[in-house]
Amino acid sequence: MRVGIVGVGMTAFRSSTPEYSWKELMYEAASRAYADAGVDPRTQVDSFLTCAEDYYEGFGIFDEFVPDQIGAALRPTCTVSGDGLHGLANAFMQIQTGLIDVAVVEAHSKASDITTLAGVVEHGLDPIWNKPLGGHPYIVAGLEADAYLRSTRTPARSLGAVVSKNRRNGLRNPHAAYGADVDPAQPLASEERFSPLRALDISAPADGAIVLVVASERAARRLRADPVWIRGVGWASDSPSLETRDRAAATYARLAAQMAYRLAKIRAPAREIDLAEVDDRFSYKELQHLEALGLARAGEAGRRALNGDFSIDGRLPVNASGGSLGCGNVFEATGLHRAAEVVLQLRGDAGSRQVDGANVGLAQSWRFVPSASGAVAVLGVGK
Amino acid sequence: MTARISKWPGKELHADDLYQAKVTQVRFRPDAKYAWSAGEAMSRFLEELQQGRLVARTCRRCKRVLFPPRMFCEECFRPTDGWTYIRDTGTIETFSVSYLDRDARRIAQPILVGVVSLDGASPMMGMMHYFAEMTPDQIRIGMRVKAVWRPPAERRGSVLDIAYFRPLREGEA
Amino acid sequence: MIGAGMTLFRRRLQETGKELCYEAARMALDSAGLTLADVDAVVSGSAPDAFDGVHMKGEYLLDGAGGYRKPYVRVFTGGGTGVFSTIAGWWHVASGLADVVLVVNEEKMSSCQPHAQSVFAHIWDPILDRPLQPNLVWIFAMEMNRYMTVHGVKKEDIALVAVKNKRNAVDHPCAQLADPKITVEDVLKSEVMAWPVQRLDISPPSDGASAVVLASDEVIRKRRIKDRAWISGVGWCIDSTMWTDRDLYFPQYVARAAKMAYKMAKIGDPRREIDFAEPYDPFDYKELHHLEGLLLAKKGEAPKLTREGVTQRDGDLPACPSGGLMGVGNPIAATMGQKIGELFWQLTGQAGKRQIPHEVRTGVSNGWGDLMQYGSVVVMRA
Amino acid sequence: MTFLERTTDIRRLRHWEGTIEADYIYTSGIAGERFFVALREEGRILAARCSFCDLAYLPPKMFCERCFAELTDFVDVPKVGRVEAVTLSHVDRRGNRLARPEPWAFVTFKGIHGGLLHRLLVPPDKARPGLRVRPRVHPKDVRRGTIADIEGFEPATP
Repeated sequence: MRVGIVGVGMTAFRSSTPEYSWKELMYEAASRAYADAGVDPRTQVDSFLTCAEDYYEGFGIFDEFVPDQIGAALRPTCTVSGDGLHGLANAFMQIQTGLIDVAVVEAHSKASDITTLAGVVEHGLDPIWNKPLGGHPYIVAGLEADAYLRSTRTPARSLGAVVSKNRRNGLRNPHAAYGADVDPAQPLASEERFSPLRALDISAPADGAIVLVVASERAARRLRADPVWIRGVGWASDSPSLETRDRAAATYARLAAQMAYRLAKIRAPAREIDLAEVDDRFSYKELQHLEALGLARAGEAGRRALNGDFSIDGRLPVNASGGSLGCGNVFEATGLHRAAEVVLQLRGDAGSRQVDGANVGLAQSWRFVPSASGAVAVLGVGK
Repeated sequence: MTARISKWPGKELHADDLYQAKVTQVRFRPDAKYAWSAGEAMSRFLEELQQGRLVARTCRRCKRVLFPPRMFCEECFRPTDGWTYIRDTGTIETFSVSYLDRDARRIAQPILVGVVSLDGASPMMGMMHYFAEMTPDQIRIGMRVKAVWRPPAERRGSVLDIAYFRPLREGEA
Repeated sequence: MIGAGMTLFRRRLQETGKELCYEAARMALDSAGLTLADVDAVVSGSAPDAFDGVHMKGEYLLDGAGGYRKPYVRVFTGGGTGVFSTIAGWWHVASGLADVVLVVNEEKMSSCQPHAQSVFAHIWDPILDRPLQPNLVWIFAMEMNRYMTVHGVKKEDIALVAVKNKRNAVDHPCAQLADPKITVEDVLKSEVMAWPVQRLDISPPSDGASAVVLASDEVIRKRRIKDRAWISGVGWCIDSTMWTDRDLYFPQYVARAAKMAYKMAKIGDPRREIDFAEPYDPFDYKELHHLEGLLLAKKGEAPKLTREGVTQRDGDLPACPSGGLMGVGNPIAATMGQKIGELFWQLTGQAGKRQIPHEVRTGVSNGWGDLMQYGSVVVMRA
Repeated sequence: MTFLERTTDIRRLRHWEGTIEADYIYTSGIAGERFFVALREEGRILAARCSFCDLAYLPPKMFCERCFAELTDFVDVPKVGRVEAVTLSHVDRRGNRLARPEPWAFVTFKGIHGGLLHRLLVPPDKARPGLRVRPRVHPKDVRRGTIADIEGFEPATP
């Protein structure tokens, strides 16, 4: 049975949103998604899923604070402690069982509510082996970036190209919090942080909420003329220990993609996929992920980035939305945002960042530092 | 299971093992601080508390007066319609007499705490708060109560701007 | 369901959370006769990160739960997780995406100082509730009081549940709180925590893990697995966040979840068609509350069933034959061991000394959590 | 958006502060206990060996994450390791700018699966992958049985 995405709702991403509570932010995204899908959440939705982590929210049990603002009070609802794409994958499975016809997936970030973000991320480190060392948690990304660049002989200039492309793409996205006219040399001259990563290599936090309405093939066709089909989903994790996982390659993304491609019957991803939205919360991650996804050969993503292959009018548009570097780091909402972007692209609703003639798009996310987990969704239109 | 398994995993520790560090361990306190945006509904709610008033939102479709106030109705899933003041009197719907503080430490003077539904809001709608000017023997479900506000100068825009709820006196509306 | 395992439940265990997961998961796989290589996907269930004291706890537990290089996801519905993770495991298999799924639940509450209850201070609304410095027990006290007052239930009747479950737990090898000699008197004389809740009305925090293995009928057929029970109904439901706007005397959300599960299991008359139950019992009155929410007793009638012995292990509707949370312990999500594991063990005749003396073919369990708000229900058949 | 009215006077928007903090005591666990007692008492660094997968895990695990065998066989990690990756952190744990960047390294050991993430005890301009390093362990009397008993990794003089 096919599963389609029939509604998309997003708030704008902003570096802070003092005029919204987290509930009100979610309500806005939900209202937009239900208007887009033409569904009444109180009578036409069978299941709701939220993707959230307690410490990103500031609650002992965030699940409590979910239902009212997405129309889920007294309805089947759950929290997936994962990225939005993990939520989408679980909605996909719920529908495949036949028990659920229409499901709603929500993810959001109210990062501006957190006043000690580094402290929260640090709290995810292994309590025995890593926490007592007392370093900033992004050291993990610095070490991994070093391992990746070295093992693939990717020039540091490539990172500048990624940052420049995504910040500039962000200028074309009215939702983006960090669109800016950044030239490729600027990132390389920005303040050093976790070498080889500099200030502009690291996406800045943003607030925002995303809601997708997902439906069985029958319901999807009833609800709208142009559903975007979920052709495949995949999710996977490498070792949770920083020490025993792959550092140079994003193995979790490779495994997640294998699963998604298998379901989507995609054999040659580089040829069959028209555009990709991949996790770029640190600049090197975009390159590392493209290689893991089979969208660039190992060691070639950096050079292709320098050639402009991944620009909106390039051979494989990557992060036309602006990605996390351009839109902001929305934590667990990252993957759902990317899936929403792919939906807009495939529907031809992406405004001035529209990629021409795209029929198959890929969204990919990673669960940020210190995880080695991620998910992939392959979306398509037409038959 | 019982039939097949003879040994059940798990290595029990005594309090001393942990607190006297007889087993190796790491001690840690996370840095997890927040400043939640109160947003539209709660900003107004707190502002009104500071003025000594309780404010609710109305939903025209389900005809409810929603307290605590919210900008959307969770039943109808639509924006709520307007602000309305409700009264600071109400009814105890449930309560507890607590001998525990928030860290589960015992306290000598029990806390009277419970849910009070407020007059003017829809039935059963109210808030959690303390009760006082009554003994643990006197408090009961169904008791009519009234808010005791802190003096205006001491109010900060918090539920604690109400010190507690006390029994409604005879003749009080 | 083809395998189950659990660790001892204790106030403090030395294992890290990962290690607890491993012990339970390994035991479940062993009992199913499978290895980690047979597992297609892993579901983790764990309650607040703030108990173990690790942000993104699911990621941390991953290797112990068997998630290395596999599709792995954690679900979290507060105290409802103990039953809910099995529902998530079910949809992994029922969707056709996985043939064998390992579900691993864990809680290590002893990490949290000075007391696990410190964490519960953070589960409340920051603006409406937290300024009042609430204690978790207040939730139960307020709900219990409302339930008692609406139905005129006596504390003596509620204490009977504590006595039954702590005695049932004597036969459970993992139990933390078994007591063969406990009486109603003891419960009523135990110190008052937050009236009407007394010390022996509560299941205290513990450390532990539990795991189950789910497989498609094709795998079960091909491998000729004999010890299996079938998940025939699942349901879940969350009520509004605004708990001070709800009447706490009846768990509407549990009833909704139960109806969803019964509909799927084609159960029209639960009281007649269900042979035994594992209602969620972190406090003694919750068993009564949940028997009513599960539609196994009319509103206000569960105390009567208890008084008449109907819910004893040899009664007509045994409730918490495992010993429940009251007797075995309450490492929140890991109580899957009593709630789901027990259904499996009873339905496959492996419950040993706890085996219900008459034949049982259909069992139901529920999880409950969040702010008196979450219901998760699983119906299983032999 | 989406509401019938909105506050436009920014002074009327409030926020509410709080934490979800508590104190934690994490036990090192079954494998960790073995490792940290050996480190504290003897200054040794141990890995846990899976004979099925022929891997020696550092940090040691109680179980093999690949095959789920229980690991009870501990082996000594070679005295000298190699820096596999390096980063210079220009900020402290909380993000405050440091006067002088701190080198951090991921150190691997021959025949060992995994390694250790730790401080690299060299001047920032000398921090580079490929360095041969060894752990600098605190004196016994101050060792408490945590990973911080190792001060960091310093160049191994041949």
